[in-house]
Amino acid sequence: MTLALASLLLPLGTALLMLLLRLRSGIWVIAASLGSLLCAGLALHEVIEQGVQTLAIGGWRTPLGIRFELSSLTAVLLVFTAMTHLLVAIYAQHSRHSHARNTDYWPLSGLLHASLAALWLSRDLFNWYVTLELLGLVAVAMIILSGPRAHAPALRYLLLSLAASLCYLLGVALLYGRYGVLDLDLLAQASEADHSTRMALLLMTVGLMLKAALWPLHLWLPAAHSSAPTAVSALLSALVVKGPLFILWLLWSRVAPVDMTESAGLLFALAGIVALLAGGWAALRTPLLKTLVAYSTVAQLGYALLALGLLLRWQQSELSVALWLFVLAHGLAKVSMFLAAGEMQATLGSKRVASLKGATQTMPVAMFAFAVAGGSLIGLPPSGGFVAKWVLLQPLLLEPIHWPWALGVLLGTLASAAYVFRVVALSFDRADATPPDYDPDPFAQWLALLPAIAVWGLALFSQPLILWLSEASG
Amino acid sequence: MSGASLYLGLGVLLWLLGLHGLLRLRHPLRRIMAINLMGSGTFMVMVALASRSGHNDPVLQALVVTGLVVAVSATAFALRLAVAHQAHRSRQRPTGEHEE
Amino acid sequence: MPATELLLDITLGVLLLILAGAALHGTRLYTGIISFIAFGLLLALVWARLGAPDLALAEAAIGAGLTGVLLLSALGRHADEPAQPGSAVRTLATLLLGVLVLILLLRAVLPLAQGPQPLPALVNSQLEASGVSHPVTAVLLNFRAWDTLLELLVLLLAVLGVRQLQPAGRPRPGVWPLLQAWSRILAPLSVIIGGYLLWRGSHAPGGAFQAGALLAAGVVMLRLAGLLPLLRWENGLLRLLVLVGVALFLTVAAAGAWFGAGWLNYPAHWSGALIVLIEVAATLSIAASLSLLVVGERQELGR
Amino acid sequence: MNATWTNLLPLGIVLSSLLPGLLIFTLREEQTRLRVALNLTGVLLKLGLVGLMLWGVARGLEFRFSIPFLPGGELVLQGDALSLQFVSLSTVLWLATTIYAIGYLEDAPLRSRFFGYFSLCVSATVGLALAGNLVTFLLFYELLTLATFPLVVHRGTPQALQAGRVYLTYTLGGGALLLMGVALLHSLTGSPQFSAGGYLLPLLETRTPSLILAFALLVGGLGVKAALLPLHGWLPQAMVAPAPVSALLHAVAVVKAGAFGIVRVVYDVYGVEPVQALGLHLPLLALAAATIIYGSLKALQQRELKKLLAYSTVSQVSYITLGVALMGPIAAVGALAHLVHQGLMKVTLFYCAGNFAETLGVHRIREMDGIGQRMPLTMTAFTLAALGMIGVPPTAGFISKWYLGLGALETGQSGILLVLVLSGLLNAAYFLPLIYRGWFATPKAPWPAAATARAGRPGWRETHWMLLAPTLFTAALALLAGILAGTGFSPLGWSQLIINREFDL
Repeated sequence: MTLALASLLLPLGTALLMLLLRLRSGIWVIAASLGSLLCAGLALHEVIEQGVQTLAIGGWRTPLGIRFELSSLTAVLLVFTAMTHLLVAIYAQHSRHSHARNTDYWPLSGLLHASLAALWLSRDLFNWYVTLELLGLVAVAMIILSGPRAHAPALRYLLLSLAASLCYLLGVALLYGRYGVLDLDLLAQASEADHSTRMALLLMTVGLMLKAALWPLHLWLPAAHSSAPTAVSALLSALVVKGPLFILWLLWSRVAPVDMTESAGLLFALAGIVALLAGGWAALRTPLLKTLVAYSTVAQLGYALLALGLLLRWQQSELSVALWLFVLAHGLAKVSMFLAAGEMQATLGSKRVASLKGATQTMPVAMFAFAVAGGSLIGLPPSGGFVAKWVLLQPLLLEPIHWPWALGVLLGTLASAAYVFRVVALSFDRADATPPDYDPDPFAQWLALLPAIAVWGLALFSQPLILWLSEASG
Repeated sequence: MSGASLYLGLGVLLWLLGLHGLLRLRHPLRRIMAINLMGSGTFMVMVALASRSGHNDPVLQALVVTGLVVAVSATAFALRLAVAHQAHRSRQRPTGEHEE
Repeated sequence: MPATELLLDITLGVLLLILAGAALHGTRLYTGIISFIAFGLLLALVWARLGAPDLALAEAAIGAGLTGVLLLSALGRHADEPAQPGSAVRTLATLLLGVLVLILLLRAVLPLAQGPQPLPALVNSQLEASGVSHPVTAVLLNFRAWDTLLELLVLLLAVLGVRQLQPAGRPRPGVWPLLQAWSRILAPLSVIIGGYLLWRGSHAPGGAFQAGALLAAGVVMLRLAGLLPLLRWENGLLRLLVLVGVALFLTVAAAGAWFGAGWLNYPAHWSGALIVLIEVAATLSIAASLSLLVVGERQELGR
Repeated sequence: MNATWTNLLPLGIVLSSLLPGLLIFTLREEQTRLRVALNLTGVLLKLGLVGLMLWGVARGLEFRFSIPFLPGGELVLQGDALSLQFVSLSTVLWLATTIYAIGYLEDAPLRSRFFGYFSLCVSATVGLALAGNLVTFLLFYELLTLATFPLVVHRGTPQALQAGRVYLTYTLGGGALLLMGVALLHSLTGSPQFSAGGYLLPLLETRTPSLILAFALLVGGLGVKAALLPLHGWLPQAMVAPAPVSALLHAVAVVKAGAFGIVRVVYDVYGVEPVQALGLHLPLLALAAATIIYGSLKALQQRELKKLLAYSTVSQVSYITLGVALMGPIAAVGALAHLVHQGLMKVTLFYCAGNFAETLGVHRIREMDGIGQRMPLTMTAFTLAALGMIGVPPTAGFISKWYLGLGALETGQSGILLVLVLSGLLNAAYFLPLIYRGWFATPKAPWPAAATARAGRPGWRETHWMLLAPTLFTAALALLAGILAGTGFSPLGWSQLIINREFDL
């Protein structure tokens, strides 16, 4: 547990020190992320060796105090967060287009890292409210780094995020009023299917879905994520929307009474399928590159929602493995995609998808990164996205009665293939290539490729990963 | 009907009023006020819950204090953001530039 | 309960609803904002009625004071909105939907008037060990100190967020002489009251946040009166002020973890002293952050 | 797993083209020598390794490499007789095509990218051939799609892009179907190793609908690459790719990947008995027969040489499916032999088409009049291969059709004989005019003196030697495969060996 705390504290302390001493170099954040990654990795090792660990903060046991829990899933998420931050930080330190110079990008990214770590570790409903607010504020603060043009989407995001928090908080208040405790496990033991509990869960679900941009509450996401600076878009899509999802998953799989989960599961799963198709369609239609990538986030979250829904409907906890594999694979792929897209957009001087004509020649590595990451989103083997889809498909295909759901997954796959290859095919257009405004920066392109390779590497690592994730969900 | 129930209902009503305002109104300042109404409603539910059955629940009150700080920080940020956005727009408009 | 009290409660509630409606739907934005400030003041009264004086203090300083100043200064920037054409059908539909949701919510909320409350007893039984005698402060700074630490981070983030906006220098209106004269009296008063609240917090309603909010209100007043010099972000002192709360809190937490007692675990004999120390630091940070949030200008928040 | 040489050899065979390919990506455009050296090293190394494995498999050694991947589905590469049939074909033709491509692309832009993806394609093909279970097969099948796409759109013209989009639509759709099918079977039993006679027999009673759906999905997915009837639309379009790509990939690697997959699914996953019990072979048979006739009819209508060859491929590849769907050992021998024979012949034809186009700018059939006088060697190769396609004895094509016919009789599907005869006639109807034009018609205009730098002059130097040599080499192989069919190491002999193992004869 100490290691997990260290993984939280390192970026937090670094951020505060950078603010206090006005340090401007990204080296500090890179070092802190590296240290945090190391600690998280060791924490994971510790969990695997010794099992789930809990910490009563301040020595006060629940229900009085706040409890941290380090399960193998939490540890994996800590590793994932630190790794993503490390990759993005290296990119931001290097790239010319990162808006990291002369802004508070570095401390903000450290705070983002710490907020996420706090969220993964906490198991207290109210504490989650505070971490959610932290996430929302830090996300908005980072979006507006890209200048006044981002103000409008940022404001919209902030207002919706605040409203969502208050929905969530009202739900927390109801649960506290009903059961008198805030700890997840205590609630799980006490919860009953009465009217107050239903309403509380409904309120919290609406708030969390809004924050996680789950269909149909996703409308704020494309503008917000696409108007942020490139490095920030990557962090937002890869990490920030996953925080509320984590809480949603815990709430429904632990606290919600069984007879509620079945009907809610159906709704979640249907929303997931619609998200896959609607998000894919929007990504296929949009003329702007980063908006395309942002819509793809909406679509990909559909897989997570589908997994969540079916897991609730059938009470099959092994589907949580699929859920979290989707989250990990999507996160890495999205980092790569946003970095590649941002780098190409800045170098080629246009936000439009059409400007990528001939990009395989002018910026081969970035385009390759985009394609490779896209391959994981589609679910081509042997990528992380493939493994996730595979795990999701297994129970769907086993019984003929569940085959319609598999059809949904198939359609989602085709939709994602369509929008990824819309871009890829265009980039081979040599007849009418867009000349770059600057010399393309090979190192930044390679950095964009790194997470894409990592997500394909995830597949080779899938067996232990599946094991850890299923231990956490059992 | 006890005082606590009254304020529970009032809190819910305020929350709903705020939500409605957020969804229906367009002006950023109004929307920010609407969100604050939602917040006040939520806090009122919490405080009413804290005061039920006579003795006060310090935990809930503490939660409301925390919530209040969070709410005021976020409100202040949102207001400043709205002002900056407005300033940017009014700077742009006279020169005839178009936003995308 | 006596009928008079119920009557008071109902009157308060109706007033609150009217003010809230006026804040949202008042014909002019200015009216709306004034209604909203009045709403804040009235809300403070409600908190006091409900036996939460801590909140009443906080609400008065924030809802009426700081948010009011912010809203009014934002109003200067915004044109009044164009009137929204409202269609009767839509209004009716909204109303119906609203009533439906309200009924659902009420059905969920009203049964909670009687619910289990295991925590107050538990807080009271552990109050001895917490190092302070006021239960709310004990919860805030000991039992759920982690929430409070994160809350300070939220405040810091709001300041950082405003910093990224590169706020434009506000055209300084001519200072109103009366305000200048008043603030010379009110500002020191707010410092004194703030200090008192802080000290009182360990055993009675009051504490870091309330004190910080009051201090911030004083600072804002002095600034509006043009009596306070700008502190630049480059100035280490300002940054230290903003950060000291979180930093000290974290140091204590980490030291606790390092020296064996555990994360955020205060050593038994020092807990009272440590809490006071943290509270002082937190008050300073809260005051600095809030006043920056409200009146911070380019020079203070800029690069 | 012990790292003995028998375990590592399958991996080595895949890596011997993968690693050079990845290295080639990093080369600058003008590093021609290094690129050629890398290419040739890879080819020769692979050839040697495959030879080693052939020797080993003939002596009964087992080659198996595996690493953990999915729960219940490892990544397995194994060398058995069937996989070696395909691996040897790909490797030999890779050798020929590499030389051809070096000559063909001399001084063209973006060669590093071309050869990089080209090597990746071959790696994927070989990996697919060596795949030891369905999951591994799926993986390489999808990789093949991805690696081929950049080659299809290599020219970067709007026309090429359009073809690329069509190609992707078909193959990714097919890939998704295959994924579903494999996942469906995996959910029932996991993905055990391919084994003669299949592994689904125990589920026959309890999981009938699942097995039928999975078969439909698998054949649908594989049918895209194998260009079965409603799914063939990409193949003629993909002919905009450079000639070596058309030759190796669209005549051999990609379409054969589909056909080979069908062989694997029918024999090593389902097994003959369950397929027959479920009656799945009949629709497959009908589909294959329809494709054979349809492809020939379409070929008859073409005016461009490459398009004609493409439709001919559609038709000829379905012979393999046909042989498999007949469900008898003799037909199966014919099918497997045809896998090689068709590859050798069709690659020759594509080389010839490339030679005509590069040397004299001849693309259309009309322009071929009298080309035999100007390029006699190429035309000889073309004639040999075309006669093989028609099935004239003693060419390779005759051998496979003979076995298919015998197989049809053996299993009592005499209607199929009719299909074979009809298709033979149609083949003759579109190939014989070409041969006639080439040798006996008089050219409409004198041949250009030297259209491009690599155009030679009549006689032995009729074109660039790097274009000519592979053409003659594969034509000779196609001829030898027919003449020496009776020997043990001919494609036919090897097919016999495979089928003996499959049918346990």
